Amino acid sequence: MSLDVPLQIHRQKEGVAPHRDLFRVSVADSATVLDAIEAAWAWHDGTIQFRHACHHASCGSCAVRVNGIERLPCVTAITDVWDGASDVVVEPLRNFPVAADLVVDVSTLFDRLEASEMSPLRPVEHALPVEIGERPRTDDGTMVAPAGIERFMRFESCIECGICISACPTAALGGKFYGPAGLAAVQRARAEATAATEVDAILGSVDGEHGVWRCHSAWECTERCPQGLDPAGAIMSLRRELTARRLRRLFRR
Amino acid sequence: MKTMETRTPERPPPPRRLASGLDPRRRGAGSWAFVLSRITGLGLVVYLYVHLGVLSLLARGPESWDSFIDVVRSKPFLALDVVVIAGWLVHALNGIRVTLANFSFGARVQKAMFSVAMVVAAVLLVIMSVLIFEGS
Amino acid sequence: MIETRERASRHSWTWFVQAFTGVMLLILLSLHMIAQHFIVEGGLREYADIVDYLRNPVILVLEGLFLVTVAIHALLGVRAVIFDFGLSERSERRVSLSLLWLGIATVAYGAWIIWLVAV
Amino acid sequence: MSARLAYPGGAPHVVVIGAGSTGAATAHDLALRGVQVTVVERGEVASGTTGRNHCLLHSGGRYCVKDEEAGIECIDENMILRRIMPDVLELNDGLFVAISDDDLAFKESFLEACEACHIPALDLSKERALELEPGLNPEVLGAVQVPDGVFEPFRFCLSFLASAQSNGAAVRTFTEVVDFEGDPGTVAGVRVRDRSSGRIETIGADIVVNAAGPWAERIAALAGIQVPVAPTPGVMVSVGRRLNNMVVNRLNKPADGDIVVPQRVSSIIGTTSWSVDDPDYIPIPQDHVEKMIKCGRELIPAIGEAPIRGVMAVARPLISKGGGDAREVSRTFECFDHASEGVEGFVTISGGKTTTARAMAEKVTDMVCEKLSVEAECRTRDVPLKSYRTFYTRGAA
Repeated sequence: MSLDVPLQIHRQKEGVAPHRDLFRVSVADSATVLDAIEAAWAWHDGTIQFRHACHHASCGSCAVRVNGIERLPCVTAITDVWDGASDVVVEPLRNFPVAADLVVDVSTLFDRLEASEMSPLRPVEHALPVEIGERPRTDDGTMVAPAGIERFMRFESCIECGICISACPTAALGGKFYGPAGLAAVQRARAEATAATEVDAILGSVDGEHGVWRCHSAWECTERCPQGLDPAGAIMSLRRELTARRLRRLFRR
Repeated sequence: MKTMETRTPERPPPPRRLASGLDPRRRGAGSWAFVLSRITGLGLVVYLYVHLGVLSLLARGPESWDSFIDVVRSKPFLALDVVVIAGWLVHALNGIRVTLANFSFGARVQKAMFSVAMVVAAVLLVIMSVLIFEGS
Repeated sequence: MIETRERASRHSWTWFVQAFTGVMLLILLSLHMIAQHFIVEGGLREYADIVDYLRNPVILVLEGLFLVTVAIHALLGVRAVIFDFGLSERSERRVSLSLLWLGIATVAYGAWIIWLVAV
Repeated sequence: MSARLAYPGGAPHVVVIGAGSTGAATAHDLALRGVQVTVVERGEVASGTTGRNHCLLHSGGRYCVKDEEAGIECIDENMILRRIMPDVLELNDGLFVAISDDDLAFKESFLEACEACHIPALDLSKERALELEPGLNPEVLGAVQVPDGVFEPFRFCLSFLASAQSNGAAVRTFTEVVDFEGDPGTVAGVRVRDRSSGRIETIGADIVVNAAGPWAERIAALAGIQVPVAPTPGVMVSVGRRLNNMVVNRLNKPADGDIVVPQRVSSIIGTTSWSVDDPDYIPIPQDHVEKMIKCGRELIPAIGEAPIRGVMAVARPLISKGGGDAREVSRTFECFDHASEGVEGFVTISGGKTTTARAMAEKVTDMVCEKLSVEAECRTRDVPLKSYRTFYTRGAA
C-alpha cells in the first residue's frame, strides 16, 4: 500500500531566504522518513540537499529533526511521525551552521571527535544477547574470546551523527561548550586508556569551564541518542573522576 | 512514476522562533528544568539587588523603615513574596537535582528527580504561603 | 600523541564554588527566612526589632556569611549565564573582573548596612 | 577553456566523478602520484552504492569457487586494506557454514578453491563453529573459517578522501555534473551545478575519470558514449541487535540471503538481486525483506526475534556482458579508455566491489598517468590512510 505524505522540507541556500517547501510524496507504507526525503528529491526537486549513506543507522550522516525532534530518518518509519493528516516537517539539526537545506557543517563536531582520540574500534562486550552469549565473561563484563581469537573487536556504538549536540540546550546558546558528543568521546578514550600520563592528559583536556563543567544537566543528549547511548552519564562520570582527583590532590598538599 | 518536471512546491508560512536554546517546547523535562533554573536564577539576582536597595531605608532611620514595613505588610506585597519564594524553591530544589546528577542516576531517574523536586517545591510553597498570610 | 591533545583551559573551580555556595545557601537562606520572617509576628521586623536581633553576635556572623555566600552564588550564576553565550577569552576576563568588583561592592554595601544597624 | 590555463604551470589536473569507494580511492592514488585532483560528487560522500553496501571486507571466499580471478583480487586487497586502514576494520574473520547436506557437499570444492586463490581457510568442527559463534543454527553441520572482515562504507570512503585532501585534492560534494566541456572528440573538463547556489560552472581537466558506479552509464552518455553498466539492486536488512561477531556466510554457491554481517550493534542480512533501469530511487520489494529474514534465520535463528532496524536497497554497478542472470555477470571491474571510441581525455572505471576499490583505483590511475605521461609508481599498497575524521575537521582543535 502506498501513502501520500505531505512533507515540509527546510530550504536554505545562497541568496534565498530560509523557508520550507511542501512536497506531497508517494511512498510505500513501510517507507522511512529518509525514503520520503529521497522521493521528494528524485521526483519533485533535484536541488534538495541532504546527507545520507548507509540507510541503516551506522554512518550517522542523515540525522535531521523530524517534527522538531532529532532523529535518524533512515530508521524512522514514516508512519511513526505522520498522523495521517498534518504535514511532516523535516529540518536540519540545530546548533550547527546550516550549509544548505538539511545539510549542516559538522566540522566542529569532527574536530572534537578527532581531538578526543577515541578509537573507532572497541573490544566487543555485551553485544551478543544473553541467550546467545553464554560465553564466559570477565569481571568488567567483557566477553572472553574463544581460544585462538585474541579479542573480538567492533566499531564504537557512537555513530558521530551530531544528534546529541542538536538536542543540547547548552549547545543551543551558541557558546564554546565542548558538547556531549565530544565529551562522551573523551570518556570512551579515557575508559580505554591505561598509562597514567595519558589519563592525565585526557581528563585535563575537558576540565576547563567549557568542558564538563559547562553542562547544565538537561539530559537531552541521552534522551535523544539514536544508539541508546548515555552522553550525559559519560559527562557525569568524567566529573566524578575529576572531582575525586582534585580532592586527592587537595589533601596531598 | 517518476516525473522529471519540477512542480512548484507549496510554501507554508515561515515558522515562528524563540531563541532556540531557551525554548523548551517539544523538549524533555531536562530542558524545562534548565530553562526554569535560568529564569528563576536571574529573577532571584534581580530580587537580591532590589532587596539590598530597600535595606538602604534602614540607613535613613527608624521612621522611614517602619513606614515602609507598613506598606509591604499589605496583601498584594505579601503575594509578591510568595512569587519570590516560589522562584527560590524551584531554583533550590533543581539545584539539588543538578548536584546529585553527578552521581549519574541515569536519564529516567533524572526525570523522576525533576518531578519530585517540583512536587516538593509546590508543597513547600503552599506551607510557606499559609505561614505568610496567617502571620499577617 | 598526548602533546597534540587540546587542553581546553585550566582547571575550573567555578562549578564547585557554585555547588558549595548553593548547599550553604540552603542552610543560610532557611535560617534567614525563619529568623527574619517566619518567626516574626507579621512576617517582617520593625526597625527596633532588627537592631535588637543583630546585636546577637551569632546572628551577626550568620547574616554576614549569608551576604557573602549569596553574592558569590548570584554573581557566579550571572557569569555562567553570560559565558554560556560564548565570549572571546578577553571578554571572559573582563566579565569576570567586572563581576568580581560588583561582588566586592555588594558585600561592602551590605556590610555597611549591617554595621549601621548593629553598631 | 583549457585545463592548462586553469592550472598554469602546475601538475596535470584530473576530475574524478563520484565520491563512492572507487572515486575516493582513485582520488587518493592520483594525489599520491602528484596529480592535481578535484572530486565532484552530486550528493554526500558514499550517498550512492557504496554507502548502502554489505559492509563486507571480502576474503574472496564468496567468489573463489566460480571466479578464481575475483577470489584472488579480494584476498590480496583484503590484506592490503588491513595494512592501510586498520582503524576502520572489524577484523573478526568469517565463517562459511554448512546447514544442509548440499552445503556440506560443497565444502570440498570450497576448500580447494580457497587454496587455489591462496585464501587462508580453516576447516572447523561443528563444535568449534558453535564455540566461535554461539548464535549459529545448532543444526550446523560444519564450517570453514576465512579472513573476512567488516568495514564501515561511509568511513571507508572518508579515509581515502581525507588522505587525498591531505595531498592537495579538492573534494566537492553536492556538485553535480551536468555536461562535459571540450571540442567534439575531446573532454577538457566538466560543467557542474553547485547544488547550494544553483550556479553552473566549468572545471577544466586534462582527464576526467568517470567513477559514478551505476550512474556511469548516464554520465558517459553526456559524452555520447555507451558504457555497459547494469544497475543491479539488492535488498539488505539490518536487525537492531548484534547477533554475531564473525561474518556468517552460507557455505554454498552465491544465493539470496546467504550472509549475515555484524556491524556496530547490529547484524545485516544480505542480499537479493534484480535489475532496474533507474538507480535514483529504488522502492524496496517487501517480499525481499521477508525472504532475507527467512534466509537469515537459517544461519542465525535469533534473527527471527530481533527487531528490524533498517532496510536498504541500492544498485550495484555490474558490468553487463549481455543477458543472463545478474548473479552470473562478472563481479570484477573494468577500465575503459574512451579514446578507443573516439573521445579523448575521458576514462570510465566500473564494476568491482568496495573491497577491491584500491585495486580499481590503481588500474585506472595507471591508465590516467600513462595518458598524462606522469611517471610515478603506485604507493597506495603501503601508505597508511589518514583518520577519516580529518575529512571534516578544519584542524581547529
